[in-house]
Amino acid sequence: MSDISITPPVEKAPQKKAISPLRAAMLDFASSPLAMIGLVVMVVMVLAAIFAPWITPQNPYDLSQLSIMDNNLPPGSESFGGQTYWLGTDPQGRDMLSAIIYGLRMSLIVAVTATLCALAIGMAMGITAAYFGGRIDTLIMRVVDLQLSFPAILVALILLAILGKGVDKVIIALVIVQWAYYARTVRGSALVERQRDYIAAARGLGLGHARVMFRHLLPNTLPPLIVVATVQIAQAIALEATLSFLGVGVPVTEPSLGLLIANGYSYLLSGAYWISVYPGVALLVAIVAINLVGDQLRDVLNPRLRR
Amino acid sequence: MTAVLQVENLKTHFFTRAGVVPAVDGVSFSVNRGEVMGLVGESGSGKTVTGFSIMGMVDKPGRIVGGRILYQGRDLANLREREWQAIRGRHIAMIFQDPMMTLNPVLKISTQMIEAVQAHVHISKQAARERCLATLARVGIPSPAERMDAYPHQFSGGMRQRVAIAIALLHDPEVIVADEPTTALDVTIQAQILAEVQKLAEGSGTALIWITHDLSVVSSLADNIAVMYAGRVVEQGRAATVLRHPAHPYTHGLIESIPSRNKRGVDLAQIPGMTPPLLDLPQGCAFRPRCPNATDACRADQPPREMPTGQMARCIHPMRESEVAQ
Amino acid sequence: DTLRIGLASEPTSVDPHYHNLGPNNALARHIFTPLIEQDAQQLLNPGLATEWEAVDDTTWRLTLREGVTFSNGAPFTARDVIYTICRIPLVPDAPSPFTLYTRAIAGLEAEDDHTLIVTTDGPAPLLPNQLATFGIISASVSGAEDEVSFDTDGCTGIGDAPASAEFNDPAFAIGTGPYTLDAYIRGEELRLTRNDNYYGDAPAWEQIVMRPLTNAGARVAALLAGDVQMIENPPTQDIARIEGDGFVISSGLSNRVIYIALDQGDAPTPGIAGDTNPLQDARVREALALAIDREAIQQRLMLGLSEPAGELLPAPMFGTNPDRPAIPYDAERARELLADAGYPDGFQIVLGTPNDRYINDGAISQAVAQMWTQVGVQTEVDAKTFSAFIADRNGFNFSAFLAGWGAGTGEMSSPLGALVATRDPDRSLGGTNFARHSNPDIDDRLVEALQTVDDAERERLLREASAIAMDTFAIVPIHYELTTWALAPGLEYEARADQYTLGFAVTQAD
Amino acid sequence: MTEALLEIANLSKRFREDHDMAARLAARMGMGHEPATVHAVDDVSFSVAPGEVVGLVGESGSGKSTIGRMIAGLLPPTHGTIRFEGADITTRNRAETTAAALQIQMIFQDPMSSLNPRMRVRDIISEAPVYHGIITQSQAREFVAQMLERVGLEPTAGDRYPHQFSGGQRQRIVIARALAVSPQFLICDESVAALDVSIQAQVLNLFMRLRRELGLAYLFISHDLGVVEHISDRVVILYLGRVVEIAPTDALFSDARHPYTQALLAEVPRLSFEKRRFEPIKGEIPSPMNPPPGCHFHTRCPFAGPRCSREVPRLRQDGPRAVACHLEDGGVA
Amino acid sequence: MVAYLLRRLGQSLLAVIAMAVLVFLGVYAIGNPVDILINPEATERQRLEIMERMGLDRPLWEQFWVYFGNLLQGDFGRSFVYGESAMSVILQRLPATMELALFALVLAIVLGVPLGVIAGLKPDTVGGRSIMAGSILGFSLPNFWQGLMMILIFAVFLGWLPAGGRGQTTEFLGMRVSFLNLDGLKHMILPAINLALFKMALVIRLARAGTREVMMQDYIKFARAKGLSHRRVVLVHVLKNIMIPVVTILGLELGSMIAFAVVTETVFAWPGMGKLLIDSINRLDRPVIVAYLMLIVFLFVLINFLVDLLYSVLDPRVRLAQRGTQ
Ligand SMILES: Nc1ncnc2c1ncn2[C@@H]1O[C@H](COP(=O)(O)OP(=O)(O)OP(=O)(O)O)[C@@H](O)[C@H]1O
Ligand SMILES: Nc1ncnc2c1ncn2[C@@H]1O[C@H](COP(=O)(O)OP(=O)(O)OP(=O)(O)O)[C@@H](O)[C@H]1O
Ligand SMILES: [Mg+2]
Ligand SMILES: [Mg+2]
Repeated sequence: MSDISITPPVEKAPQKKAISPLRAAMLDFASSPLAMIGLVVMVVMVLAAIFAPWITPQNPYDLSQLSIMDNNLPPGSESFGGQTYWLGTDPQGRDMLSAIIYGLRMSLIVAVTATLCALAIGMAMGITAAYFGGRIDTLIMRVVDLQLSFPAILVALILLAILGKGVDKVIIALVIVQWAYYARTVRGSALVERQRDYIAAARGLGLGHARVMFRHLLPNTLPPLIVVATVQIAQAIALEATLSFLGVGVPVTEPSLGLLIANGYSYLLSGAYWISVYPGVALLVAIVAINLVGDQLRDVLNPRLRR
Repeated sequence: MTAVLQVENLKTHFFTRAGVVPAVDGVSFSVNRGEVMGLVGESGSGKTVTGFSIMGMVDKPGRIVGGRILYQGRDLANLREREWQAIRGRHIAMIFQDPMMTLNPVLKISTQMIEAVQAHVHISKQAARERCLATLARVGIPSPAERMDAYPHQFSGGMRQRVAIAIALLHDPEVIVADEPTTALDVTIQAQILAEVQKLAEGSGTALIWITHDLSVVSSLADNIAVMYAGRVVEQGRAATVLRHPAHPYTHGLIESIPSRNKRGVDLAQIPGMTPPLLDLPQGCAFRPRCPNATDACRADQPPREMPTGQMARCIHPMRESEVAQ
Repeated sequence: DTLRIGLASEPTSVDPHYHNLGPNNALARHIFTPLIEQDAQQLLNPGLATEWEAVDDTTWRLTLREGVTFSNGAPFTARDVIYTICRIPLVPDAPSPFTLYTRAIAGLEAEDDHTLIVTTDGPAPLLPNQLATFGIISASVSGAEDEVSFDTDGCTGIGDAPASAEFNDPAFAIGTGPYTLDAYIRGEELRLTRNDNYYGDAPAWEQIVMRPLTNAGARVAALLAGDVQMIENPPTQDIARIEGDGFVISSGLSNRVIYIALDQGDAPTPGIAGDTNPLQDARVREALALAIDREAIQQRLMLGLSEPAGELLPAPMFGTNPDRPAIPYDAERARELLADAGYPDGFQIVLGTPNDRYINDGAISQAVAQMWTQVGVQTEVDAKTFSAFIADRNGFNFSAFLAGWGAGTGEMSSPLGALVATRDPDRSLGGTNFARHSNPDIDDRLVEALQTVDDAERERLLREASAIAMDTFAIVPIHYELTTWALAPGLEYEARADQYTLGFAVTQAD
Repeated sequence: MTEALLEIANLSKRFREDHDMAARLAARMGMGHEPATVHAVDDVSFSVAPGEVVGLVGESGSGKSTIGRMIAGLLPPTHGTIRFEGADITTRNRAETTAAALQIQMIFQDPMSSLNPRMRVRDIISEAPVYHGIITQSQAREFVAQMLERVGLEPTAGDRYPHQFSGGQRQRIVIARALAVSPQFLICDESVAALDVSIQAQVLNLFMRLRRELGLAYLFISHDLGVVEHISDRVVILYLGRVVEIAPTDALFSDARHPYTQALLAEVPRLSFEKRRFEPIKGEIPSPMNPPPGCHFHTRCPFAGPRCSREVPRLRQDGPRAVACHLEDGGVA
Repeated sequence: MVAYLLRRLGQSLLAVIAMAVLVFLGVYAIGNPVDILINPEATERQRLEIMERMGLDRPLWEQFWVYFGNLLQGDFGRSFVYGESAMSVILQRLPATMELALFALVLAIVLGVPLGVIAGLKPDTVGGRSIMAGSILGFSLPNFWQGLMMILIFAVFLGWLPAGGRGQTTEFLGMRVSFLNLDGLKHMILPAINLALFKMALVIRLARAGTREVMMQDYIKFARAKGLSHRRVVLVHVLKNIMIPVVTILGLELGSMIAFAVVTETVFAWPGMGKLLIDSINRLDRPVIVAYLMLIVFLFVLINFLVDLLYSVLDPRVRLAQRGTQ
């Protein structure tokens, strides 16, 4: 670098505090009370799910703790052991409150793991397709098209029928039905971003492909993806619940919310509403909370609707 | 000659979460029949908002908070939406900057023109169509009958802007507000549009408010010029006067920073600093922090004053004749 | 005078010989009559044959009912019977053909239009029961020639045997039953109209409409909402409510036992760690049997709609030991037995189970798992849909599994022969013995019983065999299912052990 | 003339519609269309001397940006050579690429879109020098401050994000980023078109100053003749992908030879003190997908003759100037 | 256009083949259908006989080869359970599902679009917010749970509507349909709403987002500047533009609606293809499963194609020939 000293008129930039786009988005997010409620509920649920073993009165997945002599008790009943079942028990004699918290945990584990895996795969595929274009793009997108031309529920249904039950299998099925969706979303926004001059500038500065893809392209395709991912987590929870309802989801001994609902479904008419209704409410609250958060994120992260 | 349109102390503010944005804050001017009035200013100075205020199309969170808009003596500022609809397009029409965006992409040109006719006069579709054809021919569209049923995307940018102009002309309005209609066009096409507009204005006696950030464009088109800065008109008067003898230091700086005015290889005369954000305007004259002539007296509000050369300027330290380099 | 019935599972065809499956057979009873009928307790009654007698060990004489006509007016004769038995092996693509019941037949001779001589290739004590399983179709409608003669290597004069799908057409589904087919809209409904040519008592209903409502909740809701007047298998937990609303519940012991099979084949066995198979030890099997609280299951899960079992068929069915009580619950003894057998700390085991096949099957398995875990055998439940379960079971992938067995013939030879007898394809024994139990004492008695036409002798042999099986815990029965129907107020239906829903047997109480 | 810093010869770029198998099959069956080709740049040659500013002028779609991007190595040329300091940079291998690529930097029109909105200004400026090992991470802060100062921004600007700056300031950040790898040659693609006049003047002055102080050479792409006149030493005029005229700035503005150049000069709005009549050239710019034969301009040219629609005019060198017009080369007849 | 057709055809063929292979192998892996279908009392010899008759005793690749060969001749094989051609078993059920899905689709559009537009025009009002809150609820309620609740409320507690099944049908164009008689309609309402609710929420969101987006476009401002009434602006200019995304997405969603009918049909005992699929999976009726999925893929492709056609009608900018290359 040459040593010529230059003394141009140094200009003062506006005296605003340096807030990152992230902080700005967070402030925007907080502007909706509904979304904040959603966020709080979501956080509480995640905490409950994480700390389930410590906060629940019973481990509903441990058979030796269950007794069918306590089954189908209405909310508020007392067990042989003298503890109270605040939300009643199910046909296996599980404490519904514990079952719901564990079910939530199961639902969240399945949905979040599946979404993250699908996201990672989809993102890598989508970015690669958009960045390199040409044949790679065509190839990846054909596979994506192919995947998307099968309805998710059916693919999951068939897959699980083939793979059999199990948490891991449900996750695999969810990843398989979701990744293409992310790939397409990422590619869509990455194609737009790729046209922007900062990508050309980065290449002009001699930065490697990997760096341009992951340092420049990726972060800028994230916002729409975050929105999609939040909504997809909610969808994944619902899909898992549906699959469990159809009898191809998680194993009966480790019920998720969906399976709890399905188990209780046959008891609805007989008046044992609590077996199905409470997990249903929990599921609903969980999905609504996530969707509320996702919705607000969508508004916050969409620059076009920003005032 | 009486003014067709007279804007008096117009104030249009936006009430945003971050605060009140005085996008237009006391703008006054008037246009006469057949005259072209150039409204010049840099980005964000409030030109478009002024134009929309005249059309009664300021959207939430914006509102006209003061002043009058007199159209042939009638105050429009407090009209209800229905009454505005009767005026828009018929008496006062508007043309927008980007010809690619002003026509609805999914509707045929004919649909968009005929609906504009039928919105104001109750005539048959056929009659409306005739009228549209005639108007398209006026703005220099070759074989309009064949092209009228096309969709906007089948037209080039220049052609689309002509269609937009034709739509504005459908009812021979008394006033046309043209918001940077040639900025997005190529030089040769811009010249064509300017030529057409010039002919039309002269022929029909329509008053034209030509909004632009490019002084060069209005210099050869406008009778009068108003220069806006941060929501206010800082200088206005006959075009020749304002350009030849700019009184306000901002106008002066603007003229001086046009490259072709300067010698090659020599630094351009430049206005230091940048436009202040509207949410955080300095007290008094908004140009004060960038002004070479500024004194403490500029901290007070500057009403428009008449200058010796005849124009009006909001400045107590106007440029002296000798400082205005030719 | 229309009876609407909500079916728990839909018949797959109207052809009475296509699929040997409860719903199909029940439907077929409405349109086609068998030679011999079974009553609600599966006892044999005259059908199209008014009499049957064993002339000797391998010859039977059947007297056919006179004056019977098909619904199209054609007379019923021995030719139709011969034709029907000839057609059974020829049904194309039958997934579960009735040849099971006709394979013993070596010859058929019509002495006259209404007398039939049946010869078998060996003693066939079960022949009448077998002849009760299929309806007789019309030879003429099916395109047979005037002269039909039977031959095990291929009958003559039968023309082209009709495909099953043809029976779905009312014009083709011609039988001698109380009803004729009106319309068969698969998945939606089946409409039957009373057959005025029926030889028996005219049933109460002008029309019967059957709607498959496979979802239990939907079925109950349809009953409660008045869409149907009768449903099969209302879920146990809803029965109280249904009765509370004034509906009628009809239930009775079925021929189905729910059992747990314990793999006694080679060590190691899947799902149990180590290279020994504790289940080969009868003490372990006994412990597991005693650890199950059958009463708790009956009370808490089945809500009374089951009968704790001590054998594979409820008394007083043929071949049962009426004095054998249900296996008692004795957790203490179970722990002792486990300790005796060398497993004081128990072991780990996987219990396979279907969860959509038998009443509360998944829940029962989980309850059993709880109980076993409580005596120290850590049990994990592997619940699957029936199809997946079957694949695993038939692949010997379970060391313990829960399943059910319904005795179609209504006698002990059926469960013993299928579940307990040593696996032997050549003798058609042990076909479902996926526990690989093998005991010659049982096998010998069973084989002998199957050759004995004398009922008393046969029953003695079967009782002995059953007692041995139970004493050695060759298999662990849990309970007999009760079959249940729910009906609109004022209707009556006698519960049937074969679980068939017969609309014509529904009567108005008044 | 000294040895040229940049020399491009017979440079062409064709964009071809990407036809997949189905489209090819359809075309084979006679029911589709052959892939359309855009001759974005057609046989363009010119050179830039060290420290020289060459203006590249043309209307929308004439291929200005495409030329810029090819020189910057962002697009491979279809045909022709680009020599930088004598070395052909279209066929260089990867190691050389990086070194040479850094010598040529491009500055785009829209300063917002050319800055990664998710990076701080500091990282934007220091990323490439650190990546290429020109400076170490620990030197970055100091270095960025230096660069910011050079383009007339406060050093504290490094802590902020692009959206917190005005258009003119963003363009300075873009320039600072380019300068950070010590280039010799800047391609400015409409770099001031998005700026207000008063800000445009600031940025133009900055370009001029950098040229003086660092001896940079520029290819200055613009459709604004006023700007080009002010800043360039020589001007290249493009029409539909072809060079129609090359001349030193003064000569061009006083005496344009090509009819298109003449028309352009006549129609550029200039500050005048009187109203004037506009007398535009007729017609529109033809589509580059389907350009007219012969001289591309003949459809709009007031002097066109039969030869113009037949024969492509040669770019004839005449001293420091060059024109591609039959009028200059034996008449249009 | 032809290229587009060819491309679509190629893709679909690929999809169908992939589906056939995967499902064929997959179902084979689950188990042996004969074990489920056969009467448990049957002998081993009988079992082998049946397997031989159904071709299940041959090695997998050979089975597939035979199947595939028949497929090329349009033979989808016979259902193991019903003994009839698998395709005809499915086609018998097709009208019920299609009827349900289309009815739901109409519900979703007819209710969703106006609500979405209202929410988009007035995003900050109580009404607009409630619509959005409602749509989140619609989005969140898992299909089956919502169905259960509907049965519980409307069929069991209130007794207004039947709990399940299809009700009376009428012959129409050679198909049995329910919507032509009261009983049929009554049976269809709950399942249709159940199927529609999620899509309705989706439509509301799409319409709202579209409306907000479109309302900010210049061409809407220009339409207003022509003096058009608010009504016309919304009903013509806005609506036609938002219908583009709505139609595209809904078209695709019709496919998923048909697929999701699996759940609704299970809950409401609706005798459609979805329920058939579940039954077939449970019984390992491979020909039916494979044929069903191929039919679904085919429907998907067909619907996509129709959507594309519709899309090009709605949006004149789109030419089919150019789609897909992008
Ligand atoms: N809807 C709005 N909400 C808040 N502020 C607004 C809104 N619309 C315009 N403004 C503000 O009003 C001011 C004037 O805007 P206007 O569009 O009139 O500028 P302009 O002179 O036309 O600029 P340009 O040359 O960029 O078109 C700007 O600072 C802008 O931020
Ligand atoms: N990636 C591409 N694919 C296809 N055609 C392209 C591509 N890039 C540019 N073109 C075409 O090449 C021609 C020249 O484009 P270019 O961007 O170089 O023009 P320009 O002179 O920079 O125009 P502008 O003033 O509008 O920026 C145009 O017709 C354009 O449509
Ligand atoms: Mg503007
Ligand atoms: Mg360009």
